[in-house]
Amino acid sequence: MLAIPAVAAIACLFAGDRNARLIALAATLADFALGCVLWAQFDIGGAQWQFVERADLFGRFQWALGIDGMALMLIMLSVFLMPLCILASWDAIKSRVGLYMAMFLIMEVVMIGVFMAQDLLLFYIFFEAGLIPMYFIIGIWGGANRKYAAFKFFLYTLLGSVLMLIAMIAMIAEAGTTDIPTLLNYDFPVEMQTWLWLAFFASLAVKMPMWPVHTWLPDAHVQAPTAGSMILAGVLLKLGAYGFIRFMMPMFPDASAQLMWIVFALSMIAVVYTSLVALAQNDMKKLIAYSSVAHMAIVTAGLFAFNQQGIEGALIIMLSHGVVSAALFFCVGVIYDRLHTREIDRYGGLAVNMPAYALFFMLFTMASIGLPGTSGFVGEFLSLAGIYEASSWVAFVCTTGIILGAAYMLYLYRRVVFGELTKDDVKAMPDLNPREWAIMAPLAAVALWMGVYPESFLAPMRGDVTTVVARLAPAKPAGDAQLAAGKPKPAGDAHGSAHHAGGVQ
Amino acid sequence: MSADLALIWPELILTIGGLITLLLGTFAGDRQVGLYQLAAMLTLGAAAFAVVALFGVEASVFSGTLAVDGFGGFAKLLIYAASFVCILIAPRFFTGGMRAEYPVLILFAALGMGIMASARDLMTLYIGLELNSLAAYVLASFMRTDERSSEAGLKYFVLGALASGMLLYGISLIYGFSGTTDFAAIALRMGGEMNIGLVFGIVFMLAGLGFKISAVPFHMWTPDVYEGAPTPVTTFFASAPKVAAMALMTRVVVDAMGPAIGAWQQIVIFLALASIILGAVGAIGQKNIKRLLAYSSINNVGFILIGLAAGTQAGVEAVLTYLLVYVVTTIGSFLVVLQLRDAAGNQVESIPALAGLSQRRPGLAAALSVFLLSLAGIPPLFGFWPKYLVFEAAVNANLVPLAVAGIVASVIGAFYYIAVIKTMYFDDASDVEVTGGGSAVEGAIVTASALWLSVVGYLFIPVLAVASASAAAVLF
Amino acid sequence: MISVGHYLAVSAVLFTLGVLGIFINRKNIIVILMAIELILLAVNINLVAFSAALGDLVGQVFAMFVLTVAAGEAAIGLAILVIYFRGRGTIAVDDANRMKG
Amino acid sequence: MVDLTQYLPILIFLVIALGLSTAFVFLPMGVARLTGAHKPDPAKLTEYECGFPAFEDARSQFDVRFYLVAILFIIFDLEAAFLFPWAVSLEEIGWAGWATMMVFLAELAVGLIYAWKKGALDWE
Amino acid sequence: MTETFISWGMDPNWAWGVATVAGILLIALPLMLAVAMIIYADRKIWAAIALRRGPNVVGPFGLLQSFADGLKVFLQETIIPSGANRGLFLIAPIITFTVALLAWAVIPFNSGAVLADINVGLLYILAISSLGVYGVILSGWASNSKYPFFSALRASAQMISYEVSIGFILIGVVLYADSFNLNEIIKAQQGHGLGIVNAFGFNLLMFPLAVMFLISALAETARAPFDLTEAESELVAGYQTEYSSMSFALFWLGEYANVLLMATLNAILFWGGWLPPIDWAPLYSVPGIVWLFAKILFFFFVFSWVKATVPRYRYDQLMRLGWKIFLPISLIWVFLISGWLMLTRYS
Repeated sequence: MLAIPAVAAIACLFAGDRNARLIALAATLADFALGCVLWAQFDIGGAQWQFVERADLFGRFQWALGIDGMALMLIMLSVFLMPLCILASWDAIKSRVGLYMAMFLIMEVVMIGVFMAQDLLLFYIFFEAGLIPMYFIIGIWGGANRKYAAFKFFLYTLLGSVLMLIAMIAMIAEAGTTDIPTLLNYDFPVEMQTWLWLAFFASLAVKMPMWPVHTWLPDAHVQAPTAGSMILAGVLLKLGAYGFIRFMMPMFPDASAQLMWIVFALSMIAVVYTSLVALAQNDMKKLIAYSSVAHMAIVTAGLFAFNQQGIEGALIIMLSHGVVSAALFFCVGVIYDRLHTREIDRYGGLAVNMPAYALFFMLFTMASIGLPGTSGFVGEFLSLAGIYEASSWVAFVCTTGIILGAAYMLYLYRRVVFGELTKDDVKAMPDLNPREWAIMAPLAAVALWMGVYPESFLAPMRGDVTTVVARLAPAKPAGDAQLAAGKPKPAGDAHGSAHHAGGVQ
Repeated sequence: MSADLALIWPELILTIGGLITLLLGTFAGDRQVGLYQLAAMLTLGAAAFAVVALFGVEASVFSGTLAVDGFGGFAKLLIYAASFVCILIAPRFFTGGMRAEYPVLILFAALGMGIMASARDLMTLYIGLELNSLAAYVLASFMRTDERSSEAGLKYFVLGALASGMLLYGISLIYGFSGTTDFAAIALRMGGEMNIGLVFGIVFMLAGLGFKISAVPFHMWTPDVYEGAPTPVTTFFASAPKVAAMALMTRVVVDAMGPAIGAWQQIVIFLALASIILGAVGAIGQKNIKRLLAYSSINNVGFILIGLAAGTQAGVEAVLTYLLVYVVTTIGSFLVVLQLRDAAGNQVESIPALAGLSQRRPGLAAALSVFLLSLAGIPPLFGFWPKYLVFEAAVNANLVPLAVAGIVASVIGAFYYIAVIKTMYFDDASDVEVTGGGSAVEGAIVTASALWLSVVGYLFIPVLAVASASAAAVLF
Repeated sequence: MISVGHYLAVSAVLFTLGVLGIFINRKNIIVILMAIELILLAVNINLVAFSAALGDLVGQVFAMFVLTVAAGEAAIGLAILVIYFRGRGTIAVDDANRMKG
Repeated sequence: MVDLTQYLPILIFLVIALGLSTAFVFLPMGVARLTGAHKPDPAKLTEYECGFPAFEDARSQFDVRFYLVAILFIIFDLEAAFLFPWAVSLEEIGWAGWATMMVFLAELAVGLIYAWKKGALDWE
Repeated sequence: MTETFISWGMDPNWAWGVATVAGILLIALPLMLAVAMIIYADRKIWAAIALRRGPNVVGPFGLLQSFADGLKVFLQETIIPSGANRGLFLIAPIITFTVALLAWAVIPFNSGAVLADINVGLLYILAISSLGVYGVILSGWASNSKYPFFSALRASAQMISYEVSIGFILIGVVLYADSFNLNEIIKAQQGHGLGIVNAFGFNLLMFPLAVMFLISALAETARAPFDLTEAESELVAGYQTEYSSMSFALFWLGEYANVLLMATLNAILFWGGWLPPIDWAPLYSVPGIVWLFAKILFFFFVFSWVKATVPRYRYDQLMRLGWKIFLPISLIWVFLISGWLMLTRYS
């Protein structure tokens, strides 16, 4: 699975423009197929780590791969989005196509690698490796201010991750191994946990991104090409959250519990602040970028609720946001390709001449807001429930954020799609072409599927979430919402109540 | 005596080969480039072979003044390899023919560096160092008609001589207060009560060695010399002498000053941090690629020193690994610089002129990007690995703040590396038509090193680990 | 009676003078070369004084090496200075500024 | 420790010789003032050179070969410096010491050959 | 001498001091007298070979000529050129003369009759005589005058060039004598040649060295035929052109003192010094100093003789002789002599 895009990337470098496109598409589709096979063979409820592959290639650390449910879903997200990204940039990218496609394929390798890595160093290497192709993607094929954005992206994320490296070194020194499953069950001294936690947090929070280190994101999104934004919002942002749940929480449970207030505080600020900022945006991509920040804040808050619903909800938001924000960016890309501006005021009345587009756009807007029946709803509901259990105040603030989210998304939609079709150039815009249909349709399908039957996504992850929750249980602080125990849960009931007995005192 | 001679074959071969090459160059005339180049390369090859043949031998020769061991062998192989490449690539650079002195000087410098790497006595240390330095001074000013080259030579000479002066002063103090010049005996003496004379000696010696590895605050010469010296010479300066000086410094602090770790560790830490930070900050805004690489070398030396500061076997292993990777990267990047020429065939050194290189010479641009990112230590490029080892050693030696500071500073370093990449890939093509183009050999070296530095290098970690571990074990 | 300490003091003074000569001098590169020789001289005084005090010949042998190398260094320094002078027509320290930054 | 007392006479000699020659330089100046021979004028004080007024800087550039000679001198004189102690200890160091020095001489001979072939020893 | 003073009832320290000063004066004053006389002798010999009469006005046979000259320069006005570097200009002759005197401190005039019997006498002489270059180069530089400057450069180059070969030649002597002490060197020559001749010079291996040393000595002191430094036709009058009065005289005196020193060294190093020429007991009854002086005078005569008869070398010839002939030969000779000694004496 890693090999296909890697080989294809090299091939793309040397192929002509057109061939490069085809190779890339073929490779990503093949990977997607492999991903489906993987999912089909994944044994839900079986061993936590499956498809483990180990080789003592590197002496000090290992080539160790393996996935659990969470990783599986995120890998699926990546391989699903990848061919769509390639398609999305089919026409938009005209210069240096080979290099572009190679970069995307490398991105794919890296992302899958991150989610699969079973070795701390291997994880770090993949985690960091994403920087380079993304730097090139933004820098070469981005908008007018691309150089600044690329620099900012690179340095912010690098600064964060080097701190994580130190923490990793300290962990390895302490535990004497680089094996992630072993580390997951290693009890670090509480004192040390705090430091390690902070270091990891610094890195992952940048990647997430959390307020106040989110500022690179709007720049990066705005300047990146459409497909770049899609992959950035769809998958890269999830790396941070994945890191939270994979490393910080199970490895440093005590520190997580102690420092949970930081996360909550930042999340609350982020939700409200970025929503307000989004409301004031005139640039569509920026608006969506800020909405991503807000969504990711809910994810973190959900994760740090330390209970089954919260974490499951957060995971679903991650997946849903991956699909939806990618779709939204693509929606922007579609009209950007036609008019070459992202200013909201330049559009209006698209519903008249682009009905299909308007329909899809509406669906994704709804999903982003979290209307029932779409993917957003399930996640937001679950995580809010979880958050409420941990802290009603946080839940309250987050809800405010969601309402604000509805406000700015609908505002955006109204301004772009409805209204009088006054501008001539806008009038001339044709509706979706088949290629765009091919991208929109699967995205919409997945968004709906996730909203209607989330269990198929939740099931593989449930076992892992339970493990995490169990690991957190001894350190978990008491929540203030006494109602929680009896609240109905659409999923994960059994596991949830099992830990409640011990958790809520 | 004759038994001793059998153990220093590499040095003997280099000496004799150097003299033969000199005579060849003198009698055959400067025109016969191929002839003396071949002689020099054969010499280096033979010397390297002798080093390999002596692997596993552990002895000290000539009344304990020179050590024959794995540590020295590792360093020597690196040094010889770097020298080999520097001879190989030179003729094309020196338009109008390379003079025979060039390979000869490189050979003698390599000889001196070999002695540095295996010195176990203050006297051999000094002789090796000077043998290297004297050759280096001349090499720096090798382009007699070029003002920058002669100025580089002059600056290198003045500061280099000052450095040897400081080193010597330190040596004299250490000799006086310990009563011996033998490393092991000095270590014995240092194990006892320290007195002010010994401390001063350590300080001065480290300052002198700091000059040679161009650690801040003794780095002033580096950018000027790198810029002014002919590019093959700069390639040489940036690679082999760094290995030798680091190896020497390692041996001195571990072997001779080992017991006095309290006295030198602080200094090394200071040197490391200052180098990392200043190397990174100084590079920002540089317009000349050679200058930029000079600051980068300062920066990297700082990282190497972190490994040394740990003072543990793991630290020394990290130093050796780092040196290996660093040498490959440096040679690779200078080879790329060497190939950059404008339409008239002049060397291009200015960074703004590189704009658009990614379209004109995609291969070169990609290789240079790999080298730069590797120097910055960004995974998945192999440059990350030695940095990781260094930090790991530092953390394990309870130098967490040092590691943190170093790692954070490396981000500043990343800034200017990616700025160059920005120029090559993002900026609009410059007016200067940079063409480049090199011989097949150069292309092969660049490609091989770029490949090795991308993910392929990781496959060599087990080999590297064994090699560096066995080399480092000698000192402990 | 003159002890090692006295020699050390003299050599320390010479050494300091040499270093200052390199850093403070702004006029002439030849003076820098002399300052370097001064430093090496200081070292030699140290070495020989220690050697005599310790009754150990190594110091004197070392001093011989230092002398030799100092001579080689002076020779090379002069040679470089000559080509520098040919190119620039000056040996003032402040004029050595072709490269900056 | 070496007996340094034998050097004291040399020191005294140095003082006396210095005093003597200083006196020789400065006494006539005083005497000349007394006898009235001291009558400087600008023309007298200009450099004599070759009898004509100088028309260019006296310390203009000169042949680089003088530097070469100086450099070569340094090298070979130091070679001699190594030979001296060797010469008086030939008995103790034996054949090994002899051979070592011969190798050293051979290396310097190569240097001489090099300088010779490069024309460093040629004048005019 | 110290004992004599002590026997007179002096404090030993004082006695030593007085004796030393007396010894110094015993060397310095006769030396200056001797210099005055050999200048006269030089001119006489030269004149005789040229079939002229030479100095013959002042005193009997002109014997007092040098003293008259001395008085004249002493009373002259000291002119310091306006463009000259005053300090260096005056220091240069002081150095030259001081150094010329100082070398004599270790010359043994008879067995044990030496002011400072140091164990590295030969090295001392080498060191001191190489200091003479400073006087020369400073005078040329300080004069701020073109020809003296060139002359000084030439003289320095010439002196250091020949110092190299002198150094190697001396190695041969040291190898044979196994000592640096001049007394020891002389003693080592006792019966050296065939068991009866008291001189290294009769050794087949040493004779070429002796010849080379003689010629090098001529060049080292810039005597004809190597007197290019004051080649009147090219360089006016050498590096002393701008000097006048006693400063000028000091160069002159220093030069002749050096000539005498070189003659003495020839006598000591290769021809037995104060030893009688033949190792035959009766000859030892003659005081050593007489033998020494006789040898010195002989070599001085050779110097003058050469000056009067051999045409002057060109500068390139001079340098070629030094670097391309003497240096390689002396290098080879070091090899030969040491090898021979290893074979015969030390194994």
